[in-house]
Amino acid sequence: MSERPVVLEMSHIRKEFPGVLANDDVSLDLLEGEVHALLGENGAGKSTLMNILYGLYHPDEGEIRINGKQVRLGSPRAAIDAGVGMVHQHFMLIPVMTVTENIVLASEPVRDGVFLDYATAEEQVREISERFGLAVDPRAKIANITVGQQQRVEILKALYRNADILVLDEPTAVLTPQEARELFDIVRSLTAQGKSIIFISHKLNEVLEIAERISVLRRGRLVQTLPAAGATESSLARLMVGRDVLLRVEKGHSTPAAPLLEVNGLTVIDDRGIDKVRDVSFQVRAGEIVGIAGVDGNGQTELIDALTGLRKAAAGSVTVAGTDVSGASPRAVLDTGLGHVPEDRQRRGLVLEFSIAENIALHDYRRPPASKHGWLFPARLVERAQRLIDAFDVRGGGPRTRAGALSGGNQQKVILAREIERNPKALVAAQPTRGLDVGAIEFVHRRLVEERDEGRAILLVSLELEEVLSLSDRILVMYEGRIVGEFPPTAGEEELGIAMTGGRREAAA
Amino acid sequence: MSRRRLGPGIAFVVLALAALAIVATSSAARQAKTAPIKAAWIYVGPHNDGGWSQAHDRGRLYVQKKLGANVITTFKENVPEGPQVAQVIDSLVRDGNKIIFATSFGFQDAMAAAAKKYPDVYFEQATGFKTSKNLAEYFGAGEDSIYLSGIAAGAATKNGVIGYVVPFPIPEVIRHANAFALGAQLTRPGAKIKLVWTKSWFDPAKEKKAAESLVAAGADVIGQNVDSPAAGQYAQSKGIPWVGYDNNARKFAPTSWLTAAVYDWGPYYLKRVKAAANGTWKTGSYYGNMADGFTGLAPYGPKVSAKTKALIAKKKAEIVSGTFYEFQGPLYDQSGKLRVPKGKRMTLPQILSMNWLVKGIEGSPKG
Amino acid sequence: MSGVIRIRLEQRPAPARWLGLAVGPLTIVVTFVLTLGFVFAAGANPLTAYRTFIVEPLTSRFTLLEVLVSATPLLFTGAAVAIAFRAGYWNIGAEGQLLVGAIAATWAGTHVGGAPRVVAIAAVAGAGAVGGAVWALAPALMRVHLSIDEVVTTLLLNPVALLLVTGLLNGPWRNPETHFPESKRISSNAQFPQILPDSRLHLGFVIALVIVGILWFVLGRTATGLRLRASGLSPEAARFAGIGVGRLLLGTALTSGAIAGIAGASEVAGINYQLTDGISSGFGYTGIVVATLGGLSMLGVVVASLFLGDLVVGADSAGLELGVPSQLADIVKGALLLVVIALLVLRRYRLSFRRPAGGGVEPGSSA
Amino acid sequence: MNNSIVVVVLASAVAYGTPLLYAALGELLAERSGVLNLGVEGMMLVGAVMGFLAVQRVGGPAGLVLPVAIGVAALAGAAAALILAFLVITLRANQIVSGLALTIFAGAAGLSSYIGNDFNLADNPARYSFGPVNLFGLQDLPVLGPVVFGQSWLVYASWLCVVAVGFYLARTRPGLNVRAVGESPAAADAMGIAVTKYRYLHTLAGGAFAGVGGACFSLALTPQWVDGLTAGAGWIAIALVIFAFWRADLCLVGAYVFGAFSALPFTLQARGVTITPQLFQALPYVMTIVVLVLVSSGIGKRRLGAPGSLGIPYVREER
Repeated sequence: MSERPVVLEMSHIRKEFPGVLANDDVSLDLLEGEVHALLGENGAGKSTLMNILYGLYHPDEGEIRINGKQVRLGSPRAAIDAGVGMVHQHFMLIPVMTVTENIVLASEPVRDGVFLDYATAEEQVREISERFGLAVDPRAKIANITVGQQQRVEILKALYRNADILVLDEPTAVLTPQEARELFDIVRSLTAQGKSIIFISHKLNEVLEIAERISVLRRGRLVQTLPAAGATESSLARLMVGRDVLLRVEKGHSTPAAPLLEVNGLTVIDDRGIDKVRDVSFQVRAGEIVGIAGVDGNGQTELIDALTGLRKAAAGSVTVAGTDVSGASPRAVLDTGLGHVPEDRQRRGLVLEFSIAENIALHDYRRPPASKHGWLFPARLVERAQRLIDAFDVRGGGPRTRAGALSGGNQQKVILAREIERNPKALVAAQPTRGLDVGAIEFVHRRLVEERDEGRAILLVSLELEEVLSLSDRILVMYEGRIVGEFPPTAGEEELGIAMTGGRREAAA
Repeated sequence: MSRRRLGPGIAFVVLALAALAIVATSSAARQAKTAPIKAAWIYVGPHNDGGWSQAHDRGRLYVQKKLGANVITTFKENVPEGPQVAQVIDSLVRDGNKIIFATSFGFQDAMAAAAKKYPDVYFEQATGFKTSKNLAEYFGAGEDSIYLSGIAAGAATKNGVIGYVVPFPIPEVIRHANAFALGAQLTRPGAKIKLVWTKSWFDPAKEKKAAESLVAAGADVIGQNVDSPAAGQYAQSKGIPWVGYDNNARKFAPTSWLTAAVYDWGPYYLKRVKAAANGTWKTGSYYGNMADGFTGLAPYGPKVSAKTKALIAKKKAEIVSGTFYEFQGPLYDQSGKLRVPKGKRMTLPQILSMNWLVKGIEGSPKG
Repeated sequence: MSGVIRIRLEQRPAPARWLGLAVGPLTIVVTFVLTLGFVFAAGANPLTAYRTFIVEPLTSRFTLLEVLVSATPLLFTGAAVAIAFRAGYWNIGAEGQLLVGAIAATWAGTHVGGAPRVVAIAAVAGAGAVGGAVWALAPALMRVHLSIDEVVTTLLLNPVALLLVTGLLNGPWRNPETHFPESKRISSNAQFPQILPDSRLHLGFVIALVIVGILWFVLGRTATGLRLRASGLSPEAARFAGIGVGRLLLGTALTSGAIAGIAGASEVAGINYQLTDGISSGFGYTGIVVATLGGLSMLGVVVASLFLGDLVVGADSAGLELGVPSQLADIVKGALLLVVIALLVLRRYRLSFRRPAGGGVEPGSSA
Repeated sequence: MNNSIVVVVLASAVAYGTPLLYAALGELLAERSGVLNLGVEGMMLVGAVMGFLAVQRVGGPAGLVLPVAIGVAALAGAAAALILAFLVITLRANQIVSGLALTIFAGAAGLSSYIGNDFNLADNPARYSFGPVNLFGLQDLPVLGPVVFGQSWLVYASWLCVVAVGFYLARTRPGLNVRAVGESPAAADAMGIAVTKYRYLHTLAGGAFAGVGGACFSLALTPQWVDGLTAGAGWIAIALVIFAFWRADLCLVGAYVFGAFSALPFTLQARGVTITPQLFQALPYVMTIVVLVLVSSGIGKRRLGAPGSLGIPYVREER
């Protein structure tokens, strides 16, 4: 093993963004045929480091050697030429183009110097997809294939360019457990053919399963590089966070009372005319947390949109605290007593250019005390914001600070503060901890449990199975727009995973 | 787009400007006025448009040359016919101009208002009809020379169909079109004159399209009452004779060029500026003619035969001597109705308000 | 390749405050340096030219008031554009809305003969607002209901509005007296009164200031303003907060159109007293310049429109006094806008001229 | 027969559509790279005046001077486009405001007019101009003769340009790359396509095409220089690209349709039919808006073909 050559060496990399030291003296090496995991919380500097490797960012200090030779990676082109391939977490694909077009883009086979040779391109795509066992239809449009297939296209793009070093950035985030398993098989077959892989993740179990060595980053610095053999989830977590972490949320027994959020026969049709939510019915009662688990894109977003009035349901009803809000405007729904923590914090939750005070007033600016007869009272907004900043421990600014200047965790605290301040009967929390660091996750989780104990009905929609399992009192699994099963919090991940992929239709309860 | 506030920055500009202003006022001691009279011209187009405005500018240069140091002439070009004229007049008056010539019909209302506002300034409006104590109006009997140019067109046509590109359907233009048609019918009895309105004094693109359409509709000679030489350029490319208007534009169509009715504004301008300088200026309506040299024909092109030239010379002499007038009965309108009985001449007020087209013209007098 | 120094933008940690303060003066300085060549080519001394351009108009009562007159339409259109942009509605159609407002105002102004003065004036201004709003309606509906980009639709409707004006003026609204393409004059009781004696400054200026003041208050101090700014900055978040973004955009678009329409009414009833096809010399487009220069704030709009008004009057005197061509003013105006666009960006970013870090060789270049 | 109204309208549709076609092809290239160029009108005017200046001042036979003039017009258009490109690509300034600013700067009352005035270009015909070429001696053929074979070299060259641009976008490497840049600059960047370079080159190429479109006016249609000669053709070109669903071949069709509208009222008038010309002049704009409405409200809201990131600046190193 130790005889294997080092294909990549990144040494003493430093990268500073205005106000943030993203990478500080980070060194990393990669052996041929190795899967080297890069582990760290969001914002630990993993993506920055990899973007430097891919020529997207330029390091302030440090050097990169590939196969022993020092290189300067001034652009993605240079990185590609040096044999580096990258599969971004957010796919870099062009939906209106075909699989082949996307793969050969910028390295197209040509005839007579300039004319695109589509036949050859398709042939080549077919050839490498067979060689590496990555089945895709070369002629399909990206917009029409599944997420798992899109990821294969991304990997094929790198392989097509003869990448020997492959960076996979959070590759399982968008996949079902089954698709993730297939991906792992692909990764293993790639390393068997001599490819070296950097595998970025913050999921401990995955890293332990696939990697040979693990490098842990924390706040821009490399904490340690250790062999996977012998490491445990809790030891890695300690390295990641810098202290012991509670992986499970402590919570008391729930005592559900009257139903505050009732959904009956809800069907939602999206912009393209596809029914994304199909005949969904459930209840959330006062004092309980109901979790909705499912792979991304199975109707969760449309369900939330329908609950909060952002999208009209095609059929069915939504009742909040006994009032039918079907077809009501978002404002009416919110006024009836629904709180909402949206999944896209920066786009939907906050106006980043607004101050914290203005963001907190977003919902109720039109009522006293914020305003009267259309006149606004800025001083009162600031006063209230200050109170909530103290109560929710928002750090990094005062009431007049731009929301965009806060860290993700503090932004989420502002949203939580706003929603809870309105004293809603029911609270819809969508992906409430996505992208937050462990400390903020703990805060959000604790707060949600407290609100449950206060007697609110909480609907938690999350793609993190672990989060759903640890917070919920009941778990509903959504697959292709339907609720395909209800589970107790004691259910196993495996069991839920099968349901999440439509493996079993009958309800467990 | 950045939505950040600029308020403070802008406020800074204001302060800076104010400071500059104070500095400047203290140093901006205006010169005492000297002897030469200041005269100004307002043009609707560029001063070198190769047409109407340039003809006026030649008049201005003539004044400048004749009076030398005794006059300071200025001009404002590209002035739209609309509210901006008032602003231009105001600034010209403020600049010390004693006499102001406005050279387009659309300036008239603003000139009338300005005359009321500035009683000490002399205003002169070309092609208008309003006068007051200090507002005079001047133009010339273009129809006489246009009639002569029509003779050349009539002599040049083979099939008897002549195209005529016209701007706005106002009495001035209708009068000109009628004169042109009557001239053409002298040498080519029964000639048809097809009109195309461009609704613009000066628009090369439209004038070319108009000429093109006329040729396609059968015209084998093109005449015009608009200002640009675009129709002539097209005629040249088709080898078709062309009659221009108000400028010698032969260089645009060397072989197609027949002639054009032109105005010589210089002598009138000289007379009026002199009068303004020595205090003898009086209002009035000047209607210049061929007798006093105000109107005439541009030099002929190669296609005008000696016979035609002689005929034109004869007619010109008759008009100058008063033995002939083109608007003399019998005159029939388009529908064949007798408008002016035989032997009767139209009066000046009649021709200044003409709103009907003579027999043989194809097109609407309403545009 | 390895020695190439690259220009790239780097985000500043925080918007540079000093630049915020300096954008105004810096814009002026940079513009003047950039346009120096043109001034020299025009044969003028740059310092004198710029003094004439900018300082001189502020040094006399007459020109100072002319600056306000020129700024009046820009106050309207600048405010109209700024309010729309703040809400995230890219109204490029102020020009067309102004023109249709002018049409409606002219119609009202010729139909309120016997009415009391207050009623007549209110009717004209109101008709202008309705006209502008009507022209803004279709693009707004298309944006809200069909998601059609309003930049394109509002832009394309501008020439259509101008064609509507010329169509009316050459057709049914042609002046019955002169047959010239200009409308009848509006009745005298509908004309905006002059604010000061011996000046063209009229009621429109006051209306413009009031509107700007109201918008300033609404934007900064009311719930509606908060909603509007929120949808401009983040429509998604605004929707999530329960704001009816569609209706808000519709309302803002109509308000913006109405304000631009009043600009048209103000030009008709305050300056021109009739409709002509030159009623707007690009005020709608200049309004975009004004709004951008003013950083989309109402205070900024006031200052920017005064500055541009200053430039217009200054260009006038520069043409007269220095004989520089009239185009110089538009060159300076255009350059000013280009420079301010660039400088606004540099407030958030800084330019860095450097080689990419790393120090090694580009792979492939030595292999 | 060749003077029948149909033939006349067709022939003038081609002639007057040609400047629109050049400008639209340029706009198409810029938009395909993601840059919405609202400065076309200004670029056309700069091209028109510089092309005319070249014809007046460059010595030599027509066969040499005219191509040189077209080259100068293209360069001038590209130079104007460079200003826009610097603002919107390097500085990432707002594309709408920048484009309008450029038109104010370079347009009918600005730079182009200044140059025309400074060199005293008005009041003189072009020394040489592009006249009809009797291609293969087929000009007298019925119908096809005047429409297809009796046009100027600029028209024939525009056909080559349509084929070239269409082929370039659909079937060549840089064509595929530029479409990627316009659709998703982030994806293109990740694949090593130099986004900035592509946007610059296509914006400049767009400016060059616009310059040639402007020169069509000053060197062919009305071979003289007048302020504001293009009379809004640049705005029609912007509409045309939308009308043509961002396709080169449809740009040709649209340009000729719009070209026909501009000449039709005069043709009808000369034949005794009076129709308000403004109606026809408004048609290009109105039809474009109608097409937008029809397509966006049609079944399934089919995408028009607009590049995905049209008008959006690309920012890589920013967090």
